[in-house]
Amino acid sequence: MSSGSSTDYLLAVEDLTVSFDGFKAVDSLTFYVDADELRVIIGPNGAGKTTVLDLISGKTAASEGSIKFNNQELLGKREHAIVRAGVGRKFQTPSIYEDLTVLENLEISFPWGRTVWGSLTFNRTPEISDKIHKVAEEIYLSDKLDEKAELLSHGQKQWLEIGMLLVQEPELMLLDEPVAGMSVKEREATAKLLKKVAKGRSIIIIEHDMEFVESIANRVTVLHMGKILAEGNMAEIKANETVKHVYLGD
Amino acid sequence: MGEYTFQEIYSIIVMQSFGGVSLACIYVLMGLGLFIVFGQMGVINMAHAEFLVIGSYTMCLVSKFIAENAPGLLNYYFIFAIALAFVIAFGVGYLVEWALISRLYSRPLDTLLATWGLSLVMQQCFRTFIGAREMSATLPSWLMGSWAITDTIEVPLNGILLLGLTIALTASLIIFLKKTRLGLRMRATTQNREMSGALGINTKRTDRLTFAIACGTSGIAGAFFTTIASTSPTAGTAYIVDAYLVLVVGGLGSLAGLFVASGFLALLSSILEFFMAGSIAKVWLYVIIFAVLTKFTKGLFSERIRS
Amino acid sequence: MTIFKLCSNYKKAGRSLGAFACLAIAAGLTSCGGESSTTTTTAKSEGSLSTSGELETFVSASVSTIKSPAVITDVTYKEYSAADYPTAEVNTTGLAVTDTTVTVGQLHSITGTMAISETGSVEAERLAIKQINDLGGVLGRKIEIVQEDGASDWPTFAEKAKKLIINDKVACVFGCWTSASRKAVLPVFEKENNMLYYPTFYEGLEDSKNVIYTGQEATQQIIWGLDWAYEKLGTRTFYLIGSDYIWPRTSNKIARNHIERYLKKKDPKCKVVGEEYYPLGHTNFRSLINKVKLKKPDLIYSVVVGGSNVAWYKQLKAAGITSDKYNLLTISTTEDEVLGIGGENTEGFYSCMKYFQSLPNENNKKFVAAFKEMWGEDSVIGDVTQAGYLGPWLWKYTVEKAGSFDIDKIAAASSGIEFANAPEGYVKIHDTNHHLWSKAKIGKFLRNGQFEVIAESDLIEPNPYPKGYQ
Amino acid sequence: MKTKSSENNAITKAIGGKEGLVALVVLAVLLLVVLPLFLSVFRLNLTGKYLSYAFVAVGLVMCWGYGGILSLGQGLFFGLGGYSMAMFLKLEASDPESTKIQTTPGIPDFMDWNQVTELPTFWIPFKSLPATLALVVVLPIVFSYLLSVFYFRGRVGPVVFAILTQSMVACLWYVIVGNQGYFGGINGMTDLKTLAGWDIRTEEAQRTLYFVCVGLLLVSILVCRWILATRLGRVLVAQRDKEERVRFSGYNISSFRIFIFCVAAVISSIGGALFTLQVGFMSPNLIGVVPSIDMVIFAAVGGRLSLYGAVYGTLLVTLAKSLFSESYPNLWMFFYGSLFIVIVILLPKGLAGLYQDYLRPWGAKLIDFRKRRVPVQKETVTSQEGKA
Repeated sequence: MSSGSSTDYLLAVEDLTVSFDGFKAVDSLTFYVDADELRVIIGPNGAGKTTVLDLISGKTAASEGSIKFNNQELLGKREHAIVRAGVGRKFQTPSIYEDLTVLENLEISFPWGRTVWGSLTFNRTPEISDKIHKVAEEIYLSDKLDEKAELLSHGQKQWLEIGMLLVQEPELMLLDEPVAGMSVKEREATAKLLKKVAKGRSIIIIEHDMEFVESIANRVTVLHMGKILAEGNMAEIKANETVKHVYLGD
Repeated sequence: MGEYTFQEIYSIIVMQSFGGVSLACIYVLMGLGLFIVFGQMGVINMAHAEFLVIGSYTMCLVSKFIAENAPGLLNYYFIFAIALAFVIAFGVGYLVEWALISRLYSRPLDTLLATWGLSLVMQQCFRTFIGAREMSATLPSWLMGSWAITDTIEVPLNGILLLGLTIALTASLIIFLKKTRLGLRMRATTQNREMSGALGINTKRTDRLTFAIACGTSGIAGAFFTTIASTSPTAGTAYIVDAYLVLVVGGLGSLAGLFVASGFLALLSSILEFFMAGSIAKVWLYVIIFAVLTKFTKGLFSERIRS
Repeated sequence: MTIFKLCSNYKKAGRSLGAFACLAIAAGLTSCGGESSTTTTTAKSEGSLSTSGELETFVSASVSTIKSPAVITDVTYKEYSAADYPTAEVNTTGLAVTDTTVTVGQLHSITGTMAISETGSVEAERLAIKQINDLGGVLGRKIEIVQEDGASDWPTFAEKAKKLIINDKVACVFGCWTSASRKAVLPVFEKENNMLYYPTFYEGLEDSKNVIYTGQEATQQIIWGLDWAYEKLGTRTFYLIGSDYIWPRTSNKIARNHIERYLKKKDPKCKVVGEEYYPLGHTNFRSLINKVKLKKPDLIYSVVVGGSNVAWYKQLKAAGITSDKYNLLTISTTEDEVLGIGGENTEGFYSCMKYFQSLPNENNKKFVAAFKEMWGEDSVIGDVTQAGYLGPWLWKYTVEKAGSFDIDKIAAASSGIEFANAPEGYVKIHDTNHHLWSKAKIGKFLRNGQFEVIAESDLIEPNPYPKGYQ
Repeated sequence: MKTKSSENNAITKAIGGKEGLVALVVLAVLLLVVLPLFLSVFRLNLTGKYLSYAFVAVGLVMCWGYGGILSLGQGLFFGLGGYSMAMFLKLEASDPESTKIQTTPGIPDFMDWNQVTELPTFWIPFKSLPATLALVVVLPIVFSYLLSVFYFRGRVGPVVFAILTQSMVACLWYVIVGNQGYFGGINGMTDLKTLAGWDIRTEEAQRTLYFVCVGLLLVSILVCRWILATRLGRVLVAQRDKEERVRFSGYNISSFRIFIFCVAAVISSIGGALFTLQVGFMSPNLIGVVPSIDMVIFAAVGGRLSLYGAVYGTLLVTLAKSLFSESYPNLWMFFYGSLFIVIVILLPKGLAGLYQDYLRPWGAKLIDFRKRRVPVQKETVTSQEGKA
């Protein structure tokens, strides 16, 4: 219908559908994300949450529908193009470069010199290291800059990956279960971190842990069988019968 | 081709297509063993071709032995030789897996190097213990010559046999994989090692058997090859490239792909070879394959899986 | 018919008048006479004369020939003692020659794809050297061998050749098999100035001061053979098939020229209906065979080499192309290959070589016996193997004629060297090039892998740069 | 001033700290001083021939070891360089004077034998040396680009790509063998004499060429080390180990893969050209499937992550090859084959691994690498180790 439409939303997902040989993992999904919004997507396993992120970030190709980001179509773009457009993606299991130090991890994500030639001539200017240190500050790793990433704790790895996104200055961050396997303290810290970084950018988070969701979300989307079951703030969702039935129920 | 009668051209087309079929059979036979080892286990076995050669040698030696000691049996040794080819190749494969491959599952590309070394050693073994000269099996008399369907159409008997054997071998392989317990175990192991292990499948043993059976299959294939080509220590090197290429074109781990690819390549080369000379035909065959693969980088038969 | 051929032969002999030595004409005339009487015109009735010991001599005037001399000056058993030839005099260029020994090199593929073919040559050369040593060696010096492995890899050949010449200072080298390996070592031999005895029949177009070609160059094998097929098999249409490298291509070029320029004159029906090349080691000839069936040539002229042979003949047989329906003449299939092919697949076809193991002459019987004694009963001897056997003998005679091991002296002395009791029969190094005068023979494949020799030429002059065939 | 500093920067990066310097010096001394002192020109020339394979091994370290792209077809690029050079030399060797015996004088002999009556157009550039040298670099770039761009864009798997490259080299082999009139077929191009009038067969020439070869080898190693020391090096390793992550850091991986594949190709091609110059001929048997795999073996033996190791690996294997084949002609294949197996099973990291795990800890006691941040025996970009 409105695949040609221009919206004032940051992200407009319309009629998004993808099927893996017959099985529709995401089924004519439509939702919108505002600028500066922190959206949480919840839903039982196999609801298609991760797939949605895959679709937005270009990891998976959609069968039909449209994904507009700042009114530019993302479908059909390659991952790196989408990233350069301003969409950052964090994976479910922390995906960082174990062999490199925290500093190098952050540096390699730095949005300059991402072409062949650019990376050949890349030099660590003071500007860059300032930026990196600032981010390291935010993700509580400024004292570990020279440590090898593999020596970090699980939680710290999660943070590092978030940091790697921050360095890219994305307008939209896609986070897949950022607090999975974190201690309670770490969760709180993470919540604080996310709230902080949410300023000036939008974030889509997939999360199971309801307390955490409650602590950060300003809007929640419930997915079920690739379809939207309910959407609204936490209170509404909790009140929703069907959601209780299919999700909170079990 | 003005100067030829329709009759002639018709019969040539028939014979040419049959030639194509036999070539397809050869590709399939080359690919079957790889399909298991490479497609299922993900092991790159550069010595694959040498297992084919083992089969060929078994055939030759048996026929030589029979010819010298019991010429009367010359018409029937075939079946026995094929069985033996399987057994020997199976045995060697079993040893190789135990001694070499089992230590390298985590490093596929290293397997490539090690098995390359292995293939060199095996070649030298053939040379030292069997001899450097070309060998070939004396075919049973009922296998020689051709069957004249019409007076212009003649179909090679060994081609017909080749076709029959290929079908039989493939069928039994499929049945084995799909129906038997061992086959089930194999597929389970290749699909999810940890889980199968948890379910009490002895994955080590299964791997060993899988590899050995793959080698055995190649052994049989090699035995068939004696009906159409020669056997020499280095005969294998002629197969290895095509064997892998067929598998890649088909799409790794897809048996259907293997067949389609074999047919496709055979058809292509039959046509090309009929209209141009050997070497150039080969070049064009490759070029076309490369072109096709730029479109289907995962092979013709790659199923779309959920990332 | 006979009359016609008789005259035509006279004409040809006449034509060759200017070209060749009177000896040649004499030979031509006499042999024409002899030949016209024994000519049989029907395509498929070659008398099996070989049983009776002497062979039918088929003479074609397209090649210049001479009869082998009746009286042979045999030098084999002349005694030489090292004392009469002090090392300082016979070896002025620092070769590995002592008062008691002389070191030669042997360079063949022991490993790799060519090992199959080269084994025979290695064995033959070693036999010859052993026999020479038993007769007291060369100039009273025992021959010692340094063997190197070319590993079927041309750069390795070059590398090893360098090693033999520079490090081991060998007095000469017996070796190489493929054209490629010879081409690879040739610059080495020419630069370091050493002598190579090369046993394989090859494409010609070459005549190096540093090589003695003990095998036949292309024309010696092809032209006479084609004439024979033309006369005796009555073939008019030819299908040329070869492996894809220089020797088969050059051979077929010469064959084509001969068919289209010379045979056509005799009978305008003569033509080449197809010419095809397949990579070495190619094993699928089905398409080719179908093309052959489509063209129905009188003669399939096969220059298929090495392993491909097996597939080639097996698939011919399987496709119903057998000697009772088709004629096939090959210049590339010797007893060695038949071993792998299996006699039942080649039975009844023809091969044109200068040597067959079954040659009925006495020298050959001795040679075969000695070979089998040294290398085992089941060993077979092909054309190249025999040519390999010639190398050491020719070198011995040359050295003894020159009275020196110096390469330049040998190169000079080579011309006219005779080897009277060579297994293949009398051979002689040409006066102006380094190839051999030798007789071509036609052998008919037998089921047991041997050949029935059914025709023999006179000594054919080697002609590495054949005029009119370029 | 600024450019100057950045140049210095590049050079220091390339040398890579104390340890890098040591490794460089050791290799340089070995190749430039020790060997020429102790080897006869014949052996030296052989070493030069082997070193021209080392180029390919170095290229493989780049695209396989660091880039994770295994190519079983490097012989293709080796051949491009080798044949380009051979074609130039052949044209020079077949001037009308020395080829007057031919039907068409002035063209290479093999053309004459194959009824080619005039020089094919694509041969004409090879009449000029500069053009040839340019082509030695340009051809491999063009080919490697065309042969990889579609596959990398289509995200072909590493194994599939390896097999593709293998078929590519097989294909080239057929092209050469099938076009005897244009490329000399199986025999290759033999009897090459002079380079711009300079006789390359003389001892001095071979000695000089050896030094040229070593020089270029060291230079290309340094260039590679510089590449690896830049951010590109890090991205390379990153995309090898964590493809997805790199994509989502906004890198277009395929272009990086193409780039490193081209780099490897060019280096191999240079090696090929030097091979032709030192050996004096080029033949398809050098660029077949088998030699291409041998070249991978060289890199593996040296340690696929060590540029210096690649050189040592090549020398070791080729040396073993000619020693075994000289002393045990009938058995050397056994040795040679088992060598790979042993190396792979016992020394997965090759010679460089040996060095890291045993030599360096021992050496570390003697010298103290103050600058080193990275723990020993970890293979990372920041530790391309040489061997002492």
